[in-house]
Amino acid sequence: MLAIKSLSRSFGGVAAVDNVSFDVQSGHVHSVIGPNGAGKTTLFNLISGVYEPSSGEVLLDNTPINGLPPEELARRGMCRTFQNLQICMNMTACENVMLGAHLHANTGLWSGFLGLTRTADRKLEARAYELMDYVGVESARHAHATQLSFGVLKRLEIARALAANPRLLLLDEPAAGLNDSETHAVGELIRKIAAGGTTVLLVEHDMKMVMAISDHIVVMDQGKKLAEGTAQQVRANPAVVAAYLGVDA
Amino acid sequence: MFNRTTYKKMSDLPQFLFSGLTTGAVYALAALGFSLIYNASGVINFAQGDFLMLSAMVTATLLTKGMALSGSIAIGIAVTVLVGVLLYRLAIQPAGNADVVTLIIITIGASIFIQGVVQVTLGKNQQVLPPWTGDAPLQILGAYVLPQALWVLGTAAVLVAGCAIFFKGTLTGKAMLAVAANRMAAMAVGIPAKRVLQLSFGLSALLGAVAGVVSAPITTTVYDIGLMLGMKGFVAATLGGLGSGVGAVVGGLLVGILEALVAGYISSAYKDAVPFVLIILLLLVMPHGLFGSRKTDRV
Amino acid sequence: MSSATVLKVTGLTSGYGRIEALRGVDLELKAGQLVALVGANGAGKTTLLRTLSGLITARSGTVELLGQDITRLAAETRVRRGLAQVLEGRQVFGPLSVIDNLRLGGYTHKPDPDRIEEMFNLFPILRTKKDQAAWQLSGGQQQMLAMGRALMSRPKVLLLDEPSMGLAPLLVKEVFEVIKRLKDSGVPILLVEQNARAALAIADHGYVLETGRIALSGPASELAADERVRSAYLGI
Amino acid sequence: ADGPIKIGAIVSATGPASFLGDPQQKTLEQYVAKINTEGGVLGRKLSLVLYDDASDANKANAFARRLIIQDEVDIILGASSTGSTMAMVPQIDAAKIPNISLAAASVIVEPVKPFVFKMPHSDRMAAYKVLEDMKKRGFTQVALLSDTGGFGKSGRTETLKAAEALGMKIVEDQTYGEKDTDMTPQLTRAKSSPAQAILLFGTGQAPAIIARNYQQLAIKQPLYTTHGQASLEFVRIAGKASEGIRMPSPALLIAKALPANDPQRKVSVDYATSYETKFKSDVSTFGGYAHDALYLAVDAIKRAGGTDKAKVRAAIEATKGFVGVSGIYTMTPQDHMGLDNSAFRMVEIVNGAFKEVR
Amino acid sequence: MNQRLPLILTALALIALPFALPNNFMLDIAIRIGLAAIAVIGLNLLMGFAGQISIGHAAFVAIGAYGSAIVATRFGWPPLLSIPVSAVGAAIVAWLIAKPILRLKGHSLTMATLGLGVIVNIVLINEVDWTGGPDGMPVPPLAFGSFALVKLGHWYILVAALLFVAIVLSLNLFGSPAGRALRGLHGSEYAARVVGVDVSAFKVRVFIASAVFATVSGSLTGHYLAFISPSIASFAHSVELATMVVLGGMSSTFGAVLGAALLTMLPQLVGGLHGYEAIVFGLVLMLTMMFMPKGLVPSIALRLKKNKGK
Ligand SMILES: Nc1ncnc2c1ncn2[C@@H]1O[C@H](COP(=O)(O)OP(=O)(O)OP(=O)(O)O)[C@@H](O)[C@H]1O
Ligand SMILES: Nc1ncnc2c1ncn2[C@@H]1O[C@H](COP(=O)(O)OP(=O)(O)OP(=O)(O)O)[C@@H](O)[C@H]1O
Ligand SMILES: CC(C)C[C@H](N)C(=O)O
Ligand SMILES: [Mg+2]
Ligand SMILES: [Mg+2]
Repeated sequence: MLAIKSLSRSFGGVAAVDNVSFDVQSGHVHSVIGPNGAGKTTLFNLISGVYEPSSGEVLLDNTPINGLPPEELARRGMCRTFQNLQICMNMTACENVMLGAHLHANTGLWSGFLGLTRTADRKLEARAYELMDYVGVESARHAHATQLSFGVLKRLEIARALAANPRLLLLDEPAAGLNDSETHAVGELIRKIAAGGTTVLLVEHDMKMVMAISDHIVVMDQGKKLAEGTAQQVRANPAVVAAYLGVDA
Repeated sequence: MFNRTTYKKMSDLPQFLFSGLTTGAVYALAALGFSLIYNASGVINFAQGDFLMLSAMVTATLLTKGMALSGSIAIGIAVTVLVGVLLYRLAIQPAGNADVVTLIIITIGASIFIQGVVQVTLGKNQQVLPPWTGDAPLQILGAYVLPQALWVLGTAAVLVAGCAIFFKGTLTGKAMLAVAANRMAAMAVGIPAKRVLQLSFGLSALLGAVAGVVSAPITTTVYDIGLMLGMKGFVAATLGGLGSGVGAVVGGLLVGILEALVAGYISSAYKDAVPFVLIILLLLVMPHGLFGSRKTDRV
Repeated sequence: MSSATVLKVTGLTSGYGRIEALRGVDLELKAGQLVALVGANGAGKTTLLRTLSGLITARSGTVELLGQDITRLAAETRVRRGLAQVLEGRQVFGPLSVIDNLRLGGYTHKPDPDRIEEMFNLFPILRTKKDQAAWQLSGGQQQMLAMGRALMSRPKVLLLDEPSMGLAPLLVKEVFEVIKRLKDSGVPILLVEQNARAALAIADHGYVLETGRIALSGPASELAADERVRSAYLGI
Repeated sequence: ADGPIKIGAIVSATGPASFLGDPQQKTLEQYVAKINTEGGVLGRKLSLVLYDDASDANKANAFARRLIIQDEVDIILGASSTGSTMAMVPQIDAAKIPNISLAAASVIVEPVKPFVFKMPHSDRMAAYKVLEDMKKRGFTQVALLSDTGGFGKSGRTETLKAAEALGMKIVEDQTYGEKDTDMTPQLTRAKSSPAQAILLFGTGQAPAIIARNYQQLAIKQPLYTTHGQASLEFVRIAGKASEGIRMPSPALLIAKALPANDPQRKVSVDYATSYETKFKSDVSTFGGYAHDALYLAVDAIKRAGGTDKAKVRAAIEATKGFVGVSGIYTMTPQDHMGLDNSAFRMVEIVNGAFKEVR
Repeated sequence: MNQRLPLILTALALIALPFALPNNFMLDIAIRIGLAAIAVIGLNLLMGFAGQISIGHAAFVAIGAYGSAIVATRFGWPPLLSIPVSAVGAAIVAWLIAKPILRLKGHSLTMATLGLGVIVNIVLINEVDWTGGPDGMPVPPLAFGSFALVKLGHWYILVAALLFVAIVLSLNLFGSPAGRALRGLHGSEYAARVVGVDVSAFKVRVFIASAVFATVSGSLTGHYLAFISPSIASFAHSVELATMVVLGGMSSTFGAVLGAALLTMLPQLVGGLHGYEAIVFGLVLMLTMMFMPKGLVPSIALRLKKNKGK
């Protein structure tokens, strides 16, 4: 459903993403791995409209989406989480998740002023609680965002993205800050999301999780695509082992 | 309307430029103070203009009491720096981790308070300081320039250079930037955040104080002049790019020159409005001002 | 290795506003030791480290550093006495350059160009980016910078809050090696890690924190073998 | 039997117009106390309720209401500026309470509002006085510099009209803001223009700066200002730069130089001395307006035999030959200012003092 | 969260207030507070909800006041018509400038709004033929057909009713999806955008909405005072409005009302302290913000909760 075609982006002469191409199959979990500074987050930023590419193209359902702003991409079914948390610290945890459902709610200013959305809102709230339970932060139900620990916020972001009901979900290091048990749970969660028909594009350094849940893996190094394939193929690739995994991964 | 456009001589240009430069230099010094506190705390200090007023008012009052000019100036500056430090110690620091807007409102309160105290103790009369080196105007490129204007320009240049060295070349200067960027991390590496902030308030009060005494022989001073100077200083600082020393100076000079040229060539009635229109337009093209740094976060 | 206690925490409580995040924590770090602290999200690990370094003030209890009570000291004094911390979530000084970030790491000490050079050798990527603003670095690069910044002060006691977060596997290994080396060179370390397995593997001693209390403690190897720890934190 | 007579006052004691309001406040406080120690009025004490509108017209409006409803005063003096006065007028009209304004513009009393009176010479009179003096000296081309505040703005309008009426030409028409600190661009244009004289119409702090700018630019055309500068304070700030400047002024400024038989001499000298002794600062005509307003009110109340508002109003309107420091007032139903041009003297600053030009 | 209770209490308070006030002067103050509060509630939508700081908002109050006055006096339209006309006019002005201006962030935006205020102020001062210049202009009374609103009691009823409506609208918006979108873009623009919030459209909309609140407040203020002058558009007035928002508590609707109340009353309370007004005023402002940094309403709410907890 997503096609990346010779995508490049440089910052002050340094090519953060350098002529990268690959396709993402719908309903798959597709991972992007690579050393620090390889260009993974930049790639996400290019796909999700945060940056504009220097050259190349991104196609969503065969239509180019270059230069479209994030909100337009959201309307087309894309949503993402961030490596550097983007939680609205002026709202409660639950409101953050409800914000995720923006496109599925009546967001007119008039309706807001006149209070026409009350009943619909109660449903949204119920759904938000459901999602918070789902990602394992039920304890944060009545908390304000400022009162939460890093790991909880991390998962709250996933809940918010899920609330958007995306067809394509981009997750940037969702397991960072989670322990092995929690990482395992998030891995299962991602599989469940994919099974529900949402395509997942994942950046993650936890190889155990990546290898366990990915249908397809792209390896990046210094902005370039280094390799691509299934978990086995990638793991067997000596270049990948040298640049990223290390011998005993 | 008759006559609006009748006598616009190109030969007046040097005069307009010099006039603009002089007012601009005062704005620049006010802007520099803004940038300094902003650099350390992210706060727009609405009392910045009052620092300029305070030093000049104190100095003028001491002069009328018969004290020598140099002594009066020294005390005027010292009092102002003390007030700057106290502003931090008594009003900003106790507010703790309050939002920046909250701190800004505190500075508004401080500005009103300072004006109130000055008005009660030093009076509401307009005051003027004697020029430092005579008041016979010099003729430069056909323009009449007061010797004091050269003092203003020179002082501005020195202070700007000083600020640049402070931020670029000293660890304390960098620590100040670090405190603004991330207070917690700054404390974690052992930067005494409170002392650094206090220093920033003291320094910007010093900048304001010097600006006040050097410009008062030209602009005169009065207890409520701070609002106007503060506003112009803020405009200049934003135009140049808040937080940038060079920006503050260029912004200040630009605002001053724009005002003079608009008054001289276009319309003195709209002399304050035209620069604002231009500045807003410029910001639309360069949202962070002329020398401002771009965003500093990534996602 | 039984030697002097460098960090001794007794009955420590602390929190935010109405929230009490630590409720009477006792903990000890001995000279030359590496102590691992594990716990679920929200257990209070970060709060504990911040309280130790003075970023949050303790509500009750005491903290002793090298035999002296530091419970009420300002953060900068603690740094001057040899405590250094790698903060959770990197927290670099975004607008400042990489090299300035490192310089500020040594703020309480004399300027030390050699030390900067050592940090560059430790994390070579930082050298290539030394004049770039820190916010421009990738997540993992910032993490390295945070680590380097903390080491600049040649700390006598090191508090690490998830130092491997966001690092690529090769670098995780490397960072753990750095930690081990530091420990071997005699720097006592209190390590908070989500990667509990790796942490316990190199630690001498371990504590498990649950909702603000120490739930378990013991030699690291014993903890790693503990059934409850294995199921709750090691994902087994 | 009756309680005190309540005098309400609104002045701009702070803010940009404080140079007007501050001496007015001082004057009112000093003279109310003085009248009371002398036994009050009609056997009743005066009680002054004074508010500072901080040079904000909206505040003046609010305080007017407060004086009327809450303090229930018998008469209102003020406000200091035309804007504040005009903001109070609707309240005055509605409450039918006599009011004596301390502001200048003609609009305050034109058209005549039954309850509103004012003390200062109008901007129109100033414009004529100055232009006539210029004309006498043979100047017909004038550069006008006015501030964008109420006084300067209406002064500009009046000057343009007066120039036309007198067959003179305004060849340069510049403005400046009340809080500006540099007017050299405007003056440079005036200098380069064919103007033979410059008229500065404004009040506040800027004129002193303008005088200094004028000196800096070595301008040859003579500089005129208005009664907005009629105070030694102006001379003090402008310093040497004020030498030779001409302006129309009430007699107060030259009180001591007035001939002994001048009816205004005694009252002016008395006011000037007592103000200067008490406050250790130069007397100003602005405070003088407050002095006159207070005594005019007292005079009217005496003649009305009480504080009945309609009667007091009628009494003020019937004022005849009231000698104040600002002039000799004779009100009529058509004229609620009561001054003519003879009360205005053209003065020039010579050696740091005001000298009457004859 | 129960929304009804505070509303019912507000309604009761608004109804009871005139009976509790000792005299007409207090009633006058209450009316002024109500008028200011309407504008501040609107500004709070922009500043508190959406986090877009404006120190030029008095421009819209002025556009409302002058718009309504000019339409009523120069064109002779009935005030009942001139108020909506100037509101629409202000909305159009807001719409025209919102898009470019709101692309700016942080202090650049603050500066642009400041400029807007200054420009409007200068235009009002200079276009004497329309506005009466710095001396201001009279405004005809608000009339409904032959019934002119002059009695304070009537004004109170009108203003209290409108204030109540404004409070209801603002509270409704707070908890609605649109309100969350606004607060969300305040919290993190990226976060809001990736879930589909058209940030610039929302900023424009809330800018217009807050301009309309300000305009309505301004129009009514003009009619109420019967006179307006350019000081209504002054920088000081803009700062005062922004201060009211922060003082009451950013994003708190009741805070906006309380902020307006405090800053409207304070000058009256200290009005008798000749010369010392500014000192007291400045001190009160500083101390309130120092000890209630989140603003009056949130800080008081927090304190109440704490006591309940004990
Ligand atoms: N806005 C920017 N300005 C300058 N350089 C940038 C910018 N964004 C990214 N870079 C550079 O591009 C390179 C790739 O960064 P990116 O964040 O994409 O890496 P990453 O693969 O996500 O790494 P990590 O695993 O550490 O998060 C880095 O070297 C970084 O410094
Ligand atoms: N700034 C804050 N304000 C209020 N409560 C907070 C704040 N930070 C953390 N908390 C609360 O304190 C408790 C401990 O949080 P802490 O960050 O110490 O946990 P942690 O063990 O570090 O978790 P994580 O593994 O997610 O980093 C949690 O319940 C959290 O919700
Ligand atoms: C000269 C002053 C008495 C005039 C005053 N400034 C006014 O606005 O009318
Ligand atoms: Mg990344
Ligand atoms: Mg933590």
